[in-house]
Amino acid sequence: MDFAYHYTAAQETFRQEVKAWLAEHVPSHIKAPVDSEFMRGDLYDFALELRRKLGHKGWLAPTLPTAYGGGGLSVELAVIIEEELRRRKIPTVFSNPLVIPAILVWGTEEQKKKFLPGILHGEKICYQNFTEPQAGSDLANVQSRAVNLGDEWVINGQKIFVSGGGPGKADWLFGPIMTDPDAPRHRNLGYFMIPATTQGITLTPLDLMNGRNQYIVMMEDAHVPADHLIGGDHQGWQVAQTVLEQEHGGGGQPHLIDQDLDNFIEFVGNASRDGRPMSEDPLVQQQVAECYIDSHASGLFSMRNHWLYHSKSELTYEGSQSSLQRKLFGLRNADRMRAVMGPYCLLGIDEQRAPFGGAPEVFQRSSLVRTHPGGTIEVQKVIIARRLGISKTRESAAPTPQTAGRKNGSP
Amino acid sequence: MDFAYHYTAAQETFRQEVKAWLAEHVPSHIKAPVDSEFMRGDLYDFALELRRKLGHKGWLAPTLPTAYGGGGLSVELAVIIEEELRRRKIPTVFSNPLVIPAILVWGTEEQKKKFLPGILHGEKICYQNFTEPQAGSDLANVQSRAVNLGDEWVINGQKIFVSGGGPGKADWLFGPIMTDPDAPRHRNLGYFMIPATTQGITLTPLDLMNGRNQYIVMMEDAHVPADHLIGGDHQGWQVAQTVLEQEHGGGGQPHLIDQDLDNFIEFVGNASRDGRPMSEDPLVQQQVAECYIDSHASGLFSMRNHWLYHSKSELTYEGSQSSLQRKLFGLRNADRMRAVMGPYCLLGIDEQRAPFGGAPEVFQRSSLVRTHPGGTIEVQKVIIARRLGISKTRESAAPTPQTAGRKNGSP
Amino acid sequence: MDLALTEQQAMLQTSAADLLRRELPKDKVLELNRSADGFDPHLWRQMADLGWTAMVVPETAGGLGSSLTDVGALFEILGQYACPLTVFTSGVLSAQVLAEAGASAHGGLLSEVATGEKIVTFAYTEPDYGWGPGAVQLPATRRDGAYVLNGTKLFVPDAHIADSILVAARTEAGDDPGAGMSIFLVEKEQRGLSVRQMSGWLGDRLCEVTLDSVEVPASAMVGDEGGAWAPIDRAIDRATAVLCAYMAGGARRATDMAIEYSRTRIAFGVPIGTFQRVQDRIIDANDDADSMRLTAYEALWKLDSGHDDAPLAVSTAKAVASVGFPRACEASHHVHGGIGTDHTLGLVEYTGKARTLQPYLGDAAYHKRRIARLLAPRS
Amino acid sequence: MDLALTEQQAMLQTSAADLLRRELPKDKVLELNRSADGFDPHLWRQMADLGWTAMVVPETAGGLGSSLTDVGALFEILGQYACPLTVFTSGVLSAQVLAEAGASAHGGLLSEVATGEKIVTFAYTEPDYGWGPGAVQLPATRRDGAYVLNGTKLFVPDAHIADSILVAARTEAGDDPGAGMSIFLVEKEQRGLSVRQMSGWLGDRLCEVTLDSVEVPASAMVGDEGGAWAPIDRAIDRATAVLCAYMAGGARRATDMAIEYSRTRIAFGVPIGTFQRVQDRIIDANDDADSMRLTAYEALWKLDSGHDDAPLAVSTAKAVASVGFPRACEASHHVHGGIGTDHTLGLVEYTGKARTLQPYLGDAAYHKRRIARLLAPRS
Repeated sequence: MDFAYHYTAAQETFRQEVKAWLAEHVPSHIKAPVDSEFMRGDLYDFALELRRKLGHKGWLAPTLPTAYGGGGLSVELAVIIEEELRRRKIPTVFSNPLVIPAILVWGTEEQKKKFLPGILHGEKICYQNFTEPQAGSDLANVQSRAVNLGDEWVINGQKIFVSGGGPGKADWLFGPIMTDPDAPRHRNLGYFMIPATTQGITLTPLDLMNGRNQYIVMMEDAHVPADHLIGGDHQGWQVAQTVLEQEHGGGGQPHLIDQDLDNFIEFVGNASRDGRPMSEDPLVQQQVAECYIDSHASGLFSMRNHWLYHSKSELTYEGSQSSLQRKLFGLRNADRMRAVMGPYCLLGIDEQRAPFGGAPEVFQRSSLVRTHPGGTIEVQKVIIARRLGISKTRESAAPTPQTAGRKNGSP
Repeated sequence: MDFAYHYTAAQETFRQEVKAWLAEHVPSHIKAPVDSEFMRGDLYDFALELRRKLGHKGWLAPTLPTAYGGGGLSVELAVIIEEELRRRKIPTVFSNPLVIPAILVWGTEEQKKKFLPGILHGEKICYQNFTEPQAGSDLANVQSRAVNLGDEWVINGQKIFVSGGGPGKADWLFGPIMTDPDAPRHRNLGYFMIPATTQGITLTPLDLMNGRNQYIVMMEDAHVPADHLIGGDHQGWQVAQTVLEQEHGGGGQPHLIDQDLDNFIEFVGNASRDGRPMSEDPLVQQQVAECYIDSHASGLFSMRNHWLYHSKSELTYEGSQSSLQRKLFGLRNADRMRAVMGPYCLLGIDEQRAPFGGAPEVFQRSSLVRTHPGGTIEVQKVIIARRLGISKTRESAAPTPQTAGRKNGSP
Repeated sequence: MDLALTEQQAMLQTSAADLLRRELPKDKVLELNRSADGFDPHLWRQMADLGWTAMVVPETAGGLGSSLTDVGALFEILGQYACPLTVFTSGVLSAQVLAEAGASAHGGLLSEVATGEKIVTFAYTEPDYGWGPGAVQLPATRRDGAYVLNGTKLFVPDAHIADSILVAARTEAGDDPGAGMSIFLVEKEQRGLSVRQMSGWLGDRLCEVTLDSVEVPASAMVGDEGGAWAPIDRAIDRATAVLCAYMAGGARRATDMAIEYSRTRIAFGVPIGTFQRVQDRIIDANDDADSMRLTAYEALWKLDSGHDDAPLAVSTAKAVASVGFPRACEASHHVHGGIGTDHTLGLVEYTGKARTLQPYLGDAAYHKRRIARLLAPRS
Repeated sequence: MDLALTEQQAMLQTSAADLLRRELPKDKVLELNRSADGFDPHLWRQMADLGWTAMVVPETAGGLGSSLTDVGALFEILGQYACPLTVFTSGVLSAQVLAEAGASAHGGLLSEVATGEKIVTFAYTEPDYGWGPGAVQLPATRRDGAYVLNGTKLFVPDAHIADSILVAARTEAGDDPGAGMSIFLVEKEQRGLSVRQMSGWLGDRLCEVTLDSVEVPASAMVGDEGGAWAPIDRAIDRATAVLCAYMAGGARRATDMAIEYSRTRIAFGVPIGTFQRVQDRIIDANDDADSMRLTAYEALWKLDSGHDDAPLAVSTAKAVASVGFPRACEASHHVHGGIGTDHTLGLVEYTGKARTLQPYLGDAAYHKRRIARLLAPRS
């Protein structure tokens, strides 16, 4: 076994190129904000422009074919790019990448040519248009309607908890809409790329615990061209499954990184209590170690999935296992950090006494909020049980760009 | 509020009587064994005889009417008796007391007169004849059959996990048997008091983690008199519910006692590690406190139920809540004790190095085994959810001797 | 044995609930939490007029001298409505400190606390946050018959609206942290004192109180020089039991919200409460809420009846509450899914309270350490 | 990056599983556990002939010098079959101690360990049970060029069938527990040595070893006087990683039993695996088993590739295993209900192993303390 990437000299040379490029294009004072809620104004514009530059270099989707706007690079080089981007903490504009596998697996060649380059070049920003007031965990219960007028579809309905920078910033809203109310569940949806600027589309921010970066999307008589339907007009659920397969952790991550953990360890290293270094407090030591272990074990699940994905292995429960653990350990670690840091981890980004510019407080909220999107804890458990073969329903993984056309049969 | 009993001078005088009686009848060297598995031979015989003496004084069922063999005493005096019996750690022969509420609530006057005095006087030993290989959590799925021959019933079938001292020691086996295979679920059972000496009844010990005190009961053409049916011949499930209401914690306990916890605290007080008293180890302190808190909180549930029961209040989820917590905190405390005591809590009763004569090791096994009888963890949760009014099925509590004939309607 | 509230306590609860249902609906709580100072003088006046700030104050000082169980019964309701805790800060904690440490010399102030005319806070914690005696390091130096206080108090509740601040300070250093602690009454307008509201996800208003050579006369000392820890310890115990009742009320409401939502929210064609996974979270939250209530009332009862092991009961209640309140809220969030994070639903306000109160007056680890010491066999 | 076993490792696992399926079915495990000495010479011979006791022994000492990952792959299978751990005691732990501390002087014994001719155990723990250097207090006093050992070693695995015992003792006292520790090779027939099997719910045979003025020659010292802790620390780390693979195998089997049972056991007319409550326990156990496997192999890999932070990985793996193995067994019991407590089912044997191995070579708290120290920023 080998739990690490090893790079050739040529690959290390490539790393230097990436570093140099970043040094040239990102002034040293520019950094991702502690709270993504505050990705606004000049910083947003800078990040958007940087995204375009990265996209045109093929570095937004390094392993995808250049024909679609990818980089055509090896996994190792992709990992190097990721490492350097992260190291540099560059601010990133949120665009949901899960649109990509859906188009790759289910789109026609024309659709791939039409949609992918704009997205992969960083020109287009995509929001996931999935959840509805009556379709949360029960995503198949989508009620918004698309009516076929031949050349186009007319869409009406409401989406909620749509993440992104907000009105005027999105280009595409992608997700399932009901095309056939008479068809059975799971066979009654289409999957649409809706231009966000379409007349009849409005975004209204929600007032959430994690800020105002999630929206209600109202769709009122929104006309969408016919070729914006990805997959057949009764295959929307199946297309969504490909997306969810990735969102549920199926792609994995090659690294074990956890900034919140690193902050915590540093906090403990500097703090004192009752006149003694906190790092010598046996209870604190246990909490630190538990945070590390939980984060590390969850990271290994993710690394395993990355390896399975890139070695084109068929996953069963592993994606959801990783996603579930990520959600759960986030809650546990937030709890442990509260136990050690006390009220310090409730101090916000504007508070001068807040450690790490308020990052621990952001984590206190985000770890709770993150349990819902991308499949709730319950949804992940349902999927795991099915794939362990103990549930009433048995299922195998949906096709992904790595497995489509292989033993699963083509979509 | 008042979380304690307060005794009058007269009641304290009664306590002295109880003490004196115990001093007279129980030699000081006689004590309950650490592992009830070893309630054998002379000790068993002594305990059986003591049980009869207690029974004839009315102290086995102090609050029940003297007409049935009870003591006709107040709750306070019953609590005093219990306190003194426990303080003296007298060895007790196991006879399942849950037969009593079933007969009190559902038996005819003749049946009460026939069965109760023998039981309450300590002359008769009763085992609960409930679980079957295919009827565990799903108790209503009882498959053993009783066929009506007019004056008597003929019973065939198999029970399992029947607790008691074993063959030749039981007098009555009580529980549900299917009387009508054509009737719907919950309406197809009768509740029988089967004489254990009936021809065709055999008890075979199981080889269990907690020893050999549980049995398979084979019933082959066992003839049982017709008046041994308690309740109607289609009411066995309902009678069982009255029993389960009590077994699931509905009766409560007036005291917060936990010998395993006391042992643990004493162990920690005497042990050392790395040359320092274990009681000064901050991690050990946390574990001790958590054991105490869990035990104490569970004890308060039980005390609340005792108070509710004796103030004749209708319980909803409280019985199962208490039962569930007792099962769960037992597991948690066993876990904490392993973490502190290490291999010491795995040393058995024959091991000279075992602390407290091996009681911690018995607890390690019993806490795990106790999660199943008297309604598994799952069964308790099903009941709680129903009684919180969130389940598909809604239900209220079954009648108990305290509530029967009140607003529930008589059975 | 009687685990029911008295008729009078039940009536107190009913009248409190009536007021708060009317004056403090959930949108009002949100509005108040987002306002500049988190304080509503109109609501304050009504609460004071009902005697809520006078309950723990002895009758000799113009208070009601209520039993702590009475006070706990009231605060159980306040917790259910996520009522701002200024009434606790001044009317319970500070009042207890004053009553325990020096009711005689400062009886006038105590009367004004009782009537709600004055708001007093208790500044105990410092940058090295903690609730043991060692946590107080701020020095008070004697100079010409006066005392000079220098240092910072952090996470002090309601100091921004308080008229006076009770500052715990060290008049003597030494190996025994329980010795050498004193309390000083510092008026808000005192030269050298500055108060700054801290910001973040804080369920109540917490402040940084800076004392820059604040000079107070000897008469500002509350109680005996160097002997403050014992009365503070008693006062904190009594206040903590009341706070536990408040937290139990909050956990009960968060749980009931989950129960209600699980009955009405439909997924996969059925109410989500019919799913075992959802039920399990509700069962856990319900257990937490019930445990919190029972342990809180047991502590209140033990304090009222002068039991020797009242401190054990208090620490048990707070350890249970510090774990249970945040956990019940988290379970409720879990049941609510995304919509639970919407401020307009109201749940987030309970979660904020829960997490802020978790370390307040000692976190679970602190109280568990205390429990272990209290349980240790006497050698 | 490659998280697959090599072909050779996979073959090793297959052949081990073939042997154990044949020679160690679950009723044989039960029989062995209930036998007088828990040892089957026939099975021992077969395992030794397959080279299982020779893997960690360097080729220079007649062993196979396998990678630790190879050894872990083997022990993962042994764990699945709840195989008695004598092969670990002698062939891994003691062999590692010998190899790390003094392969040169005691190469002959190491060769005999490799072939399985000799069984050697390592006596480290004492009545004050623990795995840090401070746990060793048994004194070895120099007398006339020899050493006299006096004291008690407790919970020593397999001492009753061992031919020789490696005794960790203190040749020097002092403030630094890491200094002054030495290892002595004590032969079983040595005067003053007595060995007694301890009884209880012990997943493997543990013994009390009493040394009553046991006098050994200076040549019995393994490695350097006073310098034993460093090689012991390394040896324990290496052995612990292997043990973690064993525990992962056991947890996997306990989990698979639950999965299988949940598919076939019918209640309320359906397989119990369709109930969410049952699923949740299986999901948790499956997570534990997978986490244990990944962290164990990561530790083995880091040791094999000489990573600086291998100790961190080892402690992570053992902390995960010490919690995960008992928890997975408990979950499996939960799924099985009453029948899981029946010895004939086999699950109880895994639970016994899990609880016995939980503290062995350091419990979770010990390893977490070590992790915290290893993570602490260098100042």
